[in-house]
Amino acid sequence: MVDQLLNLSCGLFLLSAIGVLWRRELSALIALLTVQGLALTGIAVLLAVDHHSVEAAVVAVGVGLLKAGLLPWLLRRVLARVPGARETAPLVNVSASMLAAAALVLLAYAAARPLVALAPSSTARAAPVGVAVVLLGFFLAATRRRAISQIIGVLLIDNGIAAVAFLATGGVPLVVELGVSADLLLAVLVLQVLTTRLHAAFGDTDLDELRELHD
Amino acid sequence: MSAWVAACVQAGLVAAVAPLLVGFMRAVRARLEGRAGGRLVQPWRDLRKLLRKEPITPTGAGVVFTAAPVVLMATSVLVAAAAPYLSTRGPLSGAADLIVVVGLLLLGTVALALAGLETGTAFGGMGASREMTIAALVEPTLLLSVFALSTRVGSTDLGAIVAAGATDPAAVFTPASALAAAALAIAVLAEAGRLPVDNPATHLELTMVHEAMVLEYAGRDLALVEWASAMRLSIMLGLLANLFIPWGVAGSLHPAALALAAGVFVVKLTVLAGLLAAGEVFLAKLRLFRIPELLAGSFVLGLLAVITSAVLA
Amino acid sequence: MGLIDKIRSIGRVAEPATEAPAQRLPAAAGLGGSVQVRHVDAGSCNGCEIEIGQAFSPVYDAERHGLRLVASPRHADVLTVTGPVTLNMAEPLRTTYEAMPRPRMVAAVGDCARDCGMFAGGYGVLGPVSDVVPVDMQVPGCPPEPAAIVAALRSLSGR
Amino acid sequence: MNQVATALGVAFAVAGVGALAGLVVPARVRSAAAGAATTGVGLAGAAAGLCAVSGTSWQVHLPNLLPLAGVSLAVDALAGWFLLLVGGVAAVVGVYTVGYAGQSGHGPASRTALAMLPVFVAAMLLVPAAGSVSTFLLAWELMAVTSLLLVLSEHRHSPAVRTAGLWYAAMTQAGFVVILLGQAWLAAAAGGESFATIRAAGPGLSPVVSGGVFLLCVTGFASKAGAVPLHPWLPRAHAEAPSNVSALMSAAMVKLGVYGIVRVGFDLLGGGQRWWWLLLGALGVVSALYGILQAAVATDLKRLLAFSTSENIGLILLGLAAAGLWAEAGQPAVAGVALAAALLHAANHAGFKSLLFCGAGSVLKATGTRDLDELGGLSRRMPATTALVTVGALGAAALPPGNGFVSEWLLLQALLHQAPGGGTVMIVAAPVAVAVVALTAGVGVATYVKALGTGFLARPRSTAAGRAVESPRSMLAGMGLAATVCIGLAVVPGVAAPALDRIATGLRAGSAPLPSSGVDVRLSGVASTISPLWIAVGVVGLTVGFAALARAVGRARRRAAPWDCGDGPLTARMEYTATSFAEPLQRVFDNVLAPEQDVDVTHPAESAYLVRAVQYRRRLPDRIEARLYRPLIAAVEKVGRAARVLATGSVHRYLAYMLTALVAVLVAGVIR
Repeated sequence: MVDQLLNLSCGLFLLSAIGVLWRRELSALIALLTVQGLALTGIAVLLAVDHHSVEAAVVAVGVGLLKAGLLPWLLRRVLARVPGARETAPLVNVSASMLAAAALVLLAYAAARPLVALAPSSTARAAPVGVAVVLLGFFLAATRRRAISQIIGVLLIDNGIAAVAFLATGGVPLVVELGVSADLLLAVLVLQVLTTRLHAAFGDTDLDELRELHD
Repeated sequence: MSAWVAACVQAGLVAAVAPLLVGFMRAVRARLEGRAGGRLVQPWRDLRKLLRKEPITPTGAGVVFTAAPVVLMATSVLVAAAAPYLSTRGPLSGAADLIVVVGLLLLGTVALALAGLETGTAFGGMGASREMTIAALVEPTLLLSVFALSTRVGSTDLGAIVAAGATDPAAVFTPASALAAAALAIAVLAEAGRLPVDNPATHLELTMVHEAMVLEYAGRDLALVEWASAMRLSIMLGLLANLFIPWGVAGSLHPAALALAAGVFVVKLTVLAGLLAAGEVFLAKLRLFRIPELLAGSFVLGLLAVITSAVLA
Repeated sequence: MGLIDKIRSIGRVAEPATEAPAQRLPAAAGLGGSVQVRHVDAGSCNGCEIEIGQAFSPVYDAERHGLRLVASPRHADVLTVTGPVTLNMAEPLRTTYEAMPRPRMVAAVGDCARDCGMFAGGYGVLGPVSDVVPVDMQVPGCPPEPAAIVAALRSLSGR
Repeated sequence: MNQVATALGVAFAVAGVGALAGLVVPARVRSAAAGAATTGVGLAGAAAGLCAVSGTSWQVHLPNLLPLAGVSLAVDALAGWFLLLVGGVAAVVGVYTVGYAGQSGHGPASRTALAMLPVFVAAMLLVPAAGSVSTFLLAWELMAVTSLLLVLSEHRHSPAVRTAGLWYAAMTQAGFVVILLGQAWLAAAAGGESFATIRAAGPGLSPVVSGGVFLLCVTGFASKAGAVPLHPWLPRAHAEAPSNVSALMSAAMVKLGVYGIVRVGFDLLGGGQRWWWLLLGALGVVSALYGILQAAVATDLKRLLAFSTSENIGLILLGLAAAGLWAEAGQPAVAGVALAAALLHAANHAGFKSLLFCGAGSVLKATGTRDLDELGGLSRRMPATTALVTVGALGAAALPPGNGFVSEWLLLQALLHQAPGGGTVMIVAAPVAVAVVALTAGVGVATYVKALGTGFLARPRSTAAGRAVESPRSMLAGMGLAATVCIGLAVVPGVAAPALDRIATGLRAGSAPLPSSGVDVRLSGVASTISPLWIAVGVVGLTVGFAALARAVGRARRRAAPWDCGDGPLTARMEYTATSFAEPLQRVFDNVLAPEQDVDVTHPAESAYLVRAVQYRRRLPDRIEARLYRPLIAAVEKVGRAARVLATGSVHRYLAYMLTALVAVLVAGVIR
């Protein structure tokens, strides 16, 4: 039963990452990010139940609050301040990036097989999902122009790392997770300020225009 | 022998239910739009009237134009008879193969596209071109979800897949089949020409895909085309239902079991159709050149389904 | 989720249907309660078009009476024609009528379609619809009310 | 005397007689004589193949027929399959040629062209019958030269033919050299040049040697088979050659490249390592996708068919690759299915592609154009041709109940089957391959809808198309023969099962793939069945039934002008053309095809808001050729120009070169 639920939440986790690449509306992206946060929370909770560990449960709750609550809320505020940015401006067209996503996921599964073989448990078998999400996050950050897309990409990467940590080792120490999350929060806040300043300066949040600051 | 009877019954059932299903979807849409809407049997009334009216062949069009509706109908009926809707033990085990079903449905599409070109009108050609483009792009998704489903069973035989699912529920609620279901659902939307890929209710020729090919058909021909299209929708929704909710399908050919299965099948269809109709209210038609994005997404879902089924299996 | 709230708050806007017409037009006996409508504007001022549009709007909801607008005369049973037939629209009107499969009917909607109304004798006007194609039924009014149009079409579908 | 021997003997004898007849008889009856001879050769070869696939093998060594190695022939089931294939195609084309070449006495009816035809067929029969490296290479070269002569047979009509001939000559000779190197290396390593010795020594060779040999041979054979990126000769030669020759080349000769790969890869080297087959699979994937995409946007009918040949070759190679991988993974049953799929698809492709190229020839003869944008309306003018081409197109589109469908179904079964032992590679490779096959099938359907719908249906788009007349009876007869074969293969492919079982078991590549396949096709490794006969019966029966029913009840049909929105009659210029039909696909695959298109809008003098004329131009260059071959050719030319310095034209200089060369050789000999 737990295994089934775990598989389903892993599927949801990966799907939301794919969806982030698929959709164009930034609001939809943020919604998907929330879903992913929930899926991650689900994974954490299930593992905590599996291991009967209180600490893991605490981590899970913290993760849930941060990923499904605070960060999306912050992103919504960023979006609200930048009226112009409704859609992502992909550098690679969406169909192509879907195919790239397919390739990346294949790569992730192929690469993570030794990891799976290492600890052939149902949780470890889902670990490739985390790797795939990390790759997708990098891809998103690399091929989308709006600053918010970059933020979302970074958040995907973090989610992926967290998922790998949970699934492969069955939970990370509370301190580590909290530290990482704190850094992320900081990063988001910085980027939020940056975006608003950018908008004030250029009236656009297209990061390519930062190059103008060089010369 | 009884297997053949069952197949005929099944084909008859699908043929009878399909127009009602269309009527039901129109009713749901009407309610959500604040209208009263027509009766359930209205599509049947339309068909009856169209069958009475005279068919018209445009000058210069030949046998292809008159043959296309019949071919479309024939393929639909064949699939409706072969696929495991009521019982997993059909007579045409060699035709109940998932790949064959896909091919037969595609054959119907091709017949209609050729007819659209045969009329020599600009709209006919436009519809044919768009329909074939979409059909070509849907194919990979379809076969990848077939792949994901067949690895579970080691066969592409629909009956075997459904039977396996019905006997082992745990094998159905896997991420693999969830992904395959999502991919297949999008493919079904595209194949059946529903929103957001095609708008079956449009009156503006330039936005048409399927409708543009049948603009020239009248009377009996049109009746066959519309009936077959309705059947295709039911066929695909039925496949979706039985592949991913495989319960209530009779394992034997006992009349009572078949009757029960028929009831369950109709209920499944109604639920899916209602969901589809309600969902369409919230959707707008995609631009033609945004459709590849949608299909690329469904393709990735299918691929993920295969991978997960291979890795988690 | 704004749309769902709107749907819930607005609810049903269609007005309650009046009872079905007593007798059906004999010519429409073969239709058996299903009437597909194709519209041609033969030179109208578009007042009648607006009213016809209203007739198929959620408020009057002609669809519940088995009426539907279709995209091609090949699919149609009834041709609704509005306006006095102008010289330029006479031929298209004739072609459209020819393109319809039998049995086919023509409804002249509005006073102009019946007797050119205020445009009678205009230099671009050829004449009323009945001069060009055989008219089976007429809907008076300038413009006729949606209810009148629906009622007239219902006398074809019989529901 | 063995039947195979008799049949082959007859074939070669008839070929000689036919060549002679083609040279001597007057032009009136020349095409009839040569056509009859070709058919005779074809039938004899097919008979030999039939005996061979049904179990009678044959080998002989004739040491003093040729100096040095002599000639040795060996015919087993595999060779028989390809003999049957080549013979069948030749029989069809022979009948077709009688009417196609006509009595004009030039072009395809010229003395050389008609004399070469039976010789070409004989050479193609000799290739699979060869039993030793030297004989094989001899036959291969004979085939190349004769086909080149045939390609050039219309060189007086257009310069395009000459460029095509140049490309073909260059690439086929390069391919021959590569094969020569590969097989010479193989023979040297195996310590004997007869296939029997090599077969014995093959599996024991060091991986370096066998890998190198495989690479060389696959390169050469794939270029002959027209696999992307070794294909540029193919669309040119197939399009510019006379259509009966195109049919022979595309349906039969190209398959001998496949034969070579099977013979060397599976038989002589006895399987191999995984990377061979992954490489072959990659080749197949690229060919299938690129070929079908180019075909989908092509407006020249014969160019379309040529690129679709590349696509089908790609599918066949994919099947072979799957067979190799499964055999290497220790799954003989599935490997057998994959091999059967590849071989069956080769046969199916031979059937429908010969039919389609003959059909294109009839169209070309009747209208004088191959441009789909100029055609249309032929279904009224040439009903029989249209019907026959439809049969071929159904097979080529791989739709049920066409004959292409069964083999693609087999291929998919072999790929869909996730057997243990595949490992990560198969887990990743199989879905990709399935997706590629699916996309290829989908685009292929669109392609043939375009070819049929814009080429044969609707209204004629040019006066030439409007004046077309039905082709003579002999051409229809030839195409009818091909159509019959196609239908047979489509409805009862089970008849080929014993032969395929025998080949698979003989090759040690896989166990019998299709045991007890009669009407149904049953697979040994995979739990799937298909009954093409019942599908065909169902489709046709229901269609006829519904048509009769619809005719019986209801009103009489009326003819009316097509609905023109009430605005004047529709002209042919308003129809969708092949270009416009393919436009959405071209846009979707813009990044792959990289079309060059420009739109000029000319305005009248008075206002820039009005438009006088809009001109739209689109070119679809073969991207691989432009990016890969053009630079190569440029480099070669540069070298050539540099070498011209040595050749001043003075005889003394040349004699001096010879002397120095001679001295150098002698000195080298002295030093050693």
